Amino acid sequence: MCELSIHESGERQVTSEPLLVLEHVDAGYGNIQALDDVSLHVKQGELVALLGANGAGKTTALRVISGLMRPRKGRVSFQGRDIARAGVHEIVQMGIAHCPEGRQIFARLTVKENLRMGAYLRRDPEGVARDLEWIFEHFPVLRDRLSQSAGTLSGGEQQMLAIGRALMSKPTLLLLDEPSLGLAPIIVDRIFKVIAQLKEQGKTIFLVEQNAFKALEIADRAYVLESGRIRMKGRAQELMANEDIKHAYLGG
Amino acid sequence: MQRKGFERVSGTYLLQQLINGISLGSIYALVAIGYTMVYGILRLINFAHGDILMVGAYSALGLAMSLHLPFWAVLAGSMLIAALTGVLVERAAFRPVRGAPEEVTMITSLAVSIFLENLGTMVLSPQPRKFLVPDYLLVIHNWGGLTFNNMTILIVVLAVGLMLALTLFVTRTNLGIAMRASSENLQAAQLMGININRIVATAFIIGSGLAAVAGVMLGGQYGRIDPLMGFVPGLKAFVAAVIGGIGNIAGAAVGGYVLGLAEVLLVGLLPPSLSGFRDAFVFIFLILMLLIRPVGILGSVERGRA
Amino acid sequence: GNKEASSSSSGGGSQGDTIKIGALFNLTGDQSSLDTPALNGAKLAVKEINAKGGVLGKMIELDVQDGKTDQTTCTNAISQMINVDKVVAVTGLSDSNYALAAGPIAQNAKIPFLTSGATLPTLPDQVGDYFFLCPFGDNVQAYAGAEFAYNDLHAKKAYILTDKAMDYTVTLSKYFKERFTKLAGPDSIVLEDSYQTSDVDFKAQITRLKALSTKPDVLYVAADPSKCGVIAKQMRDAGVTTPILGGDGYDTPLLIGLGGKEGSKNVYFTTHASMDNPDPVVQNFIKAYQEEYKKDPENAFAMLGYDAIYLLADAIKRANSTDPTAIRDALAKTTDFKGVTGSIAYKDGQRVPTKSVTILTVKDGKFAFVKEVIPQ
Amino acid sequence: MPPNPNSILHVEGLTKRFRGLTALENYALDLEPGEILGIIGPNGAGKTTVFNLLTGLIEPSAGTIIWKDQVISYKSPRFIASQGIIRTFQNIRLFNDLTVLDNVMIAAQIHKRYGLVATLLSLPSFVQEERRLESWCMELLDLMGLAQYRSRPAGSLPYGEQRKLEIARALAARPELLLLDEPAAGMNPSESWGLMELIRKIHDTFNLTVLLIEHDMRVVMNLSNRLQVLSYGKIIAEGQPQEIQTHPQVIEAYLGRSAAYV
Amino acid sequence: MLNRREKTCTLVALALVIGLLALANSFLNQYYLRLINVMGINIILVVSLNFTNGLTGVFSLGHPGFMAVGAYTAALLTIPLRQKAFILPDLPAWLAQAHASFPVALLAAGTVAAICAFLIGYPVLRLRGHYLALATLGFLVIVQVVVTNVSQITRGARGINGLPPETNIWWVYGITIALIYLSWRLVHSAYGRGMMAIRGDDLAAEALGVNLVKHRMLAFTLGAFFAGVGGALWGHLITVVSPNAFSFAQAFILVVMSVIGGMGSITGSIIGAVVMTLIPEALRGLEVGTTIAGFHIPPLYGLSQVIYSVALIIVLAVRPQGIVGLREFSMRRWLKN
Ligand SMILES: Nc1ncnc2c1ncn2[C@@H]1O[C@H](COP(=O)(O)OP(=O)(O)OP(=O)(O)O)[C@@H](O)[C@H]1O
Ligand SMILES: Nc1ncnc2c1ncn2[C@@H]1O[C@H](COP(=O)(O)OP(=O)(O)OP(=O)(O)O)[C@@H](O)[C@H]1O
Ligand SMILES: [Mg+2]
Ligand SMILES: [Mg+2]
Repeated sequence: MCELSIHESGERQVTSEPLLVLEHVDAGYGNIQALDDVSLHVKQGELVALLGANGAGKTTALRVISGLMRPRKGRVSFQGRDIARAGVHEIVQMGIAHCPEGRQIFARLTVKENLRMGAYLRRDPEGVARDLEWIFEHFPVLRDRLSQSAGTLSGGEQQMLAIGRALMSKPTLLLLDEPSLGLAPIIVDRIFKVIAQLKEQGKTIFLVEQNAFKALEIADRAYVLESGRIRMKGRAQELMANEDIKHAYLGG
Repeated sequence: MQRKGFERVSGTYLLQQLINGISLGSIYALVAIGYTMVYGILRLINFAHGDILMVGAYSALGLAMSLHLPFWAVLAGSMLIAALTGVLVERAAFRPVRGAPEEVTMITSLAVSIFLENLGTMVLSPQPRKFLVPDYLLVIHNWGGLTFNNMTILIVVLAVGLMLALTLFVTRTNLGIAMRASSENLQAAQLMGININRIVATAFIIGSGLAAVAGVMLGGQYGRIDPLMGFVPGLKAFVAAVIGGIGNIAGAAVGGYVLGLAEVLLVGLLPPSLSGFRDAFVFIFLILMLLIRPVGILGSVERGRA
Repeated sequence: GNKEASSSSSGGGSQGDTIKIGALFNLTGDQSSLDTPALNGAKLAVKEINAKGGVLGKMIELDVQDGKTDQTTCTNAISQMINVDKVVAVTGLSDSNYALAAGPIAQNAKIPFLTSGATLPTLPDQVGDYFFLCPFGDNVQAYAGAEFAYNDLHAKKAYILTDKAMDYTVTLSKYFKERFTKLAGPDSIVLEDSYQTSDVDFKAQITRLKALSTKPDVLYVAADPSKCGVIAKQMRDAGVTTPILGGDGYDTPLLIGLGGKEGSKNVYFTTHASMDNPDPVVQNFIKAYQEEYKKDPENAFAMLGYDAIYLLADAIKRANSTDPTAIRDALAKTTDFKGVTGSIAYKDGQRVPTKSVTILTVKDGKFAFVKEVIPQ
Repeated sequence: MPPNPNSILHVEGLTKRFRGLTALENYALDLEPGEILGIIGPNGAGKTTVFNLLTGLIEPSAGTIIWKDQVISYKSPRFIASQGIIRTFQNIRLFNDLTVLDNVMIAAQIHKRYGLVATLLSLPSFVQEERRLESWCMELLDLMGLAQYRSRPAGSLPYGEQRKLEIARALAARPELLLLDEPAAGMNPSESWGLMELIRKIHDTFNLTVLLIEHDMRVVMNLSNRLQVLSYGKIIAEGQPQEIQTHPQVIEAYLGRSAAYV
Repeated sequence: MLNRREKTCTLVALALVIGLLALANSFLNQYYLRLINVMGINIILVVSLNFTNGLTGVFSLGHPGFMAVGAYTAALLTIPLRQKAFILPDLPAWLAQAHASFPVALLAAGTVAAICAFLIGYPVLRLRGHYLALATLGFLVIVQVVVTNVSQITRGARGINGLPPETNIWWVYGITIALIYLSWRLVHSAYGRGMMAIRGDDLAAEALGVNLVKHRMLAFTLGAFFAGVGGALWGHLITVVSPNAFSFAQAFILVVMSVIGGMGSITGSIIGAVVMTLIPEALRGLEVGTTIAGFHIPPLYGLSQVIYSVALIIVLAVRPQGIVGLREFSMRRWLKN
């Protein structure tokens, strides 16, 4: 298995430096308050999960981070720089890749062009080629459909493409919004395996997931969002053992 | 017995009409491409596109009269000014309504069109101006009864050339693919690090540039330009772009040629007593075509997957 | 405001020291290239008249409204002039479609309407006894054209090209055909073809013209100013050298020099006046216009707008009253008003003037006088 | 194959090709009244295509669909809906601008009993029928726990509630056969558990026959009487949930390791 | 459904409107009356356009085509027979003899327009989005071409003039109120909801048993009926009908009114029509009144359109959903305050 060129060391190291910090963030749509005084952080090399029921505001949190939405209040900083007012493309340039909810692949572009767009900002063809190989190895179906237009892929194939596309930008921080949504169990497994692997290789990941059990299995830490507020936070294993969590999110 | 005006529907006659249709179609195609490109990215039915064409034509006239530049420089200069106007208009009028429903952006474009036309009338006077192209463009060729001038050749060559260049651009270059990506999903494109404003500006630059070319060609064909000259070509561009499959660049070109040929051939082939009904026949033909292909000639099915 | 209903013509808008005349022109939209010069002419006339002390000791005030090339706006505007601004007479418009919408409102209010530029000869009959034409009717100029083609160009066969969507062009062609077939015989029209106002390209029609087996000796192309030059140019570009004949729509500098040196060769048209006419009325007008607007009169409509105001002023003077009905009656009795566009007389209760028609051609990049005719 | 005498839906030889791709090949199905049949299979196997074909949204390349002795292949979606076959969509397709109640009313009015004249004149028949429809729709919203949203635009509901609204809307059309396309997608395990019970409840209450596409194994295995497994457009296995769970081909193509976690 | 209090209020409001119209009719001068009539006709046109463009999401540019059909139909029925024989000598005998009172002519105008809509709607309404818009634009062009060329019936480009000036406040506002009532009824019924469902997602609507063709046809034909009536009213206000009045530009004026008010809302349509009738008319005064107190500001014709367009751009940027958006005026909400 070849290595992803995205990470520099290949050794996983969680630093104490927070890479991403949200402080007292409020955000919403019209008169719906989707995030209410949310503070959280992700450290370099960590895999942090954000859990929560439908409509808790998880997607909104990711949208605020990647600049798709402006917070009404509060601070969002990445590598120490305030990004709450930066443009989306500037944020991407700083090293945040957002794999959005509902895939959002470019349906009329081919699979290959979709992946090429993932690497839009990159100027290292060799690195790009290497990462492409890595992606094909993990999602072989994409190689088979390289010149097919992405819109004709099935839901699961599209999800793989979306993740692959996000990885192509060689991000410092990867935001994943429900990557297992609508996927066959075998693919869900594969995707979680890939996420775990990315984590092992030192990638920093902020994962939004409904599949709380699986997410907690691979995460270092997690936050639980409820109606736009952080209800709980802590180490993944601790949360997994928590009775409330078990009851509310693990169906136990 | 043959009817009047129909005495010689000969091969030459048909061929000549075909040439006429292609030359008219080339102009429509040029306008339609710019039009469809902006549509593709912003879902913006830009009825001000025709007025950009007018700006291009007046810039060319201004450049030719004040600076006495050679024709190619005039053409390039007018493309530049039109592109600048396009970008300005986008910034001032279209960006604030980006993401609004299509009817709203369309009305905005209509407002821009009213603005440009009336500003043009106020500043440039409603009087048409003479628009002359160099004599070498007017040299007439006569090949076995077929007549056409250098202008016709230039129009066709420019239209086809620019179209090919554009096709290469949107399929081969990063910026071009980014453009198509943006045309599909602005939000996802932003997440790729694509600077949407730059993409939109590029679309307006290219679209407006092409419109300027069409404006100069139209002026040359026509010998005159006026502040309202853009309205009709703008409308035809809409028709051509839709017929070809709205948002599809190759489709716009095809639509332009289909429209041009349909107009000319219908006049050429209908008996003169019916040629007044030409536009009705053109539209009946276009509607029939849509009934057979409800998404335009090269359009892809818009219906999302269930 | 004054809430009096408008149907009474009493009083009128000549409160105090001004006489208000409505000037309804389509200053924006498709018609603006005709109506703007017409308004310029009208304003020039008002300025001159006022400089000389006005009429009946009162200044003329022009109540200018833009009809925006839209029938609803035209009717709104004229209604405003009459009911709110209280004008005593109205002038303006160069197209009968708009005159037909605005005219009846003046007619109902019994305010005289003298159109400066609409040439449909049946207009006064269609609107009513308060409606007058300042220019000749299209029948007159089309007849003159047909006679000129037959007698002077020695044409035996004619080709007619018409914009079907414009009543001006349709009317011209209709009357041309009427007279020409009378002169040259029922089979003398080789082809009647048409185009659309929105067309930019006439090659299809030209190709068909060239394919005709019987060649015409004259091409009667009924076109408005925006199209005549283009059609002439495209015909010449395609190698058609047959004489082209047209109406007063050709009276625009745009006709000249199109399509290279050869373009406007052999083009003739009927119009209201010639700028070469040494008559001091004409020459003074041109000089005054140049001084006022720093350019030549754009087209014949400038002269017509100018004449219309003088004609109204003349009627007011003769009526010795600003009562609209009195003005109308005086206007109807005009027998010999000398204007830039010829002398105007309304004979036998007609409200279309009998006027001479000027025929011009293009020579050395300039309009050249050919002859002046009064058609039979 | 002779149609099963008990079956209300009989499908035979159903095939769909998209340009070069065969999305579904020779698909067959016999459904008995009251059954809950689960369809599972890898992404792109052709499951949604089955639904699209059954509801007339796309036309089959070959094959027949018989619903209660009536051939419905090539019929319009509207006709099929009027025969009692109603679906939900994998990618939620609500009328986002309209209120929650209106969304449900639209489906309910398939059975309305007043005409244009009664509407325009507001005749008693119209007024009464409107009241009847509205109270029926409110009952459904109550059942699905959506009553509190009745006058909110559907688009402003959280994702999970939108999914429930889709089901409520489908129920309002009084289906006999309900097609659910991944109803639990995007729900966390405890939410999907709740949804599962809800589906069972409506199945019992309204006497429904259900076709269920779902990737959440807990939900399918618990709800379905019978399972079909599709892969690359073909049925690779069919049977009781327990059999399927241990079917080697299914594990290889679809379930993977997580079969164990159910 | 309205409760008793709301019903009373509606009746009071109606009486108030009628009273105001009566006052206007006897005290205002012809100019203002004309404006009020134009405004009412525009309300009819925009509210009827709202059936397709607003409620059903069928973007039609063909409205002026139906206006033309209605205007010509009514004109051919109302002009005095002698005048008709004079200006249209080549009419077929049955048409030459046909004569009708104004209300019958209005009904005929709407009916003929509706029949046209039915005939072309059948094939064309299967199209979607821009393709449908293009087809309806095509219809408009076809109507214009036919009207221009079939001159034995229409007098071609010259137009038919001398229509009896029958249009008055009572006809205009009687029909306006009837139309608003009908729309309101329709919106709050299965038909209206079906239309709005199609606007939202036609595929989902179909899968729920909503009859696409029927609802679109209903919206299209009903809209055309009132467009025809509106066209006839307009013709008998201006007293001349000619092909160039029913143009593409007219289609756009109507669409602007509908978008500015709020597409999909009856209230919005009314507000849009009122605002967009009055503003250009008010602005028209601006460019003319240029000699104030001896100061000579050169008149700038076109300025009013420039201001108008800039204002339009600003309004849309600030309120892209239009003045009222999708909302409707609600008696209930209003009574609460
Ligand atoms: N475009 C929108 N307009 C209005 N409200 C919205 C919009 N998008 C989301 N909301 C509301 O904001 C709140 C948070 O939504 P968000 O999508 O962030 O939730 P989520 O946690 O991602 O839920 P899910 O698990 O369903 O994806 C919800 O109440 C939702 O209804
Ligand atoms: N309109 C279409 N055009 C071309 N190919 C299509 C179309 N619709 C579906 N396909 C293809 O058909 C195959 C089956 O698709 P389908 O949507 O039925 O899969 P599915 O089983 O529902 O998958 P998932 O579980 O991911 O939703 C896929 O490979 C898809 O790419
Ligand atoms: Mg979410
Ligand atoms: Mg599916």
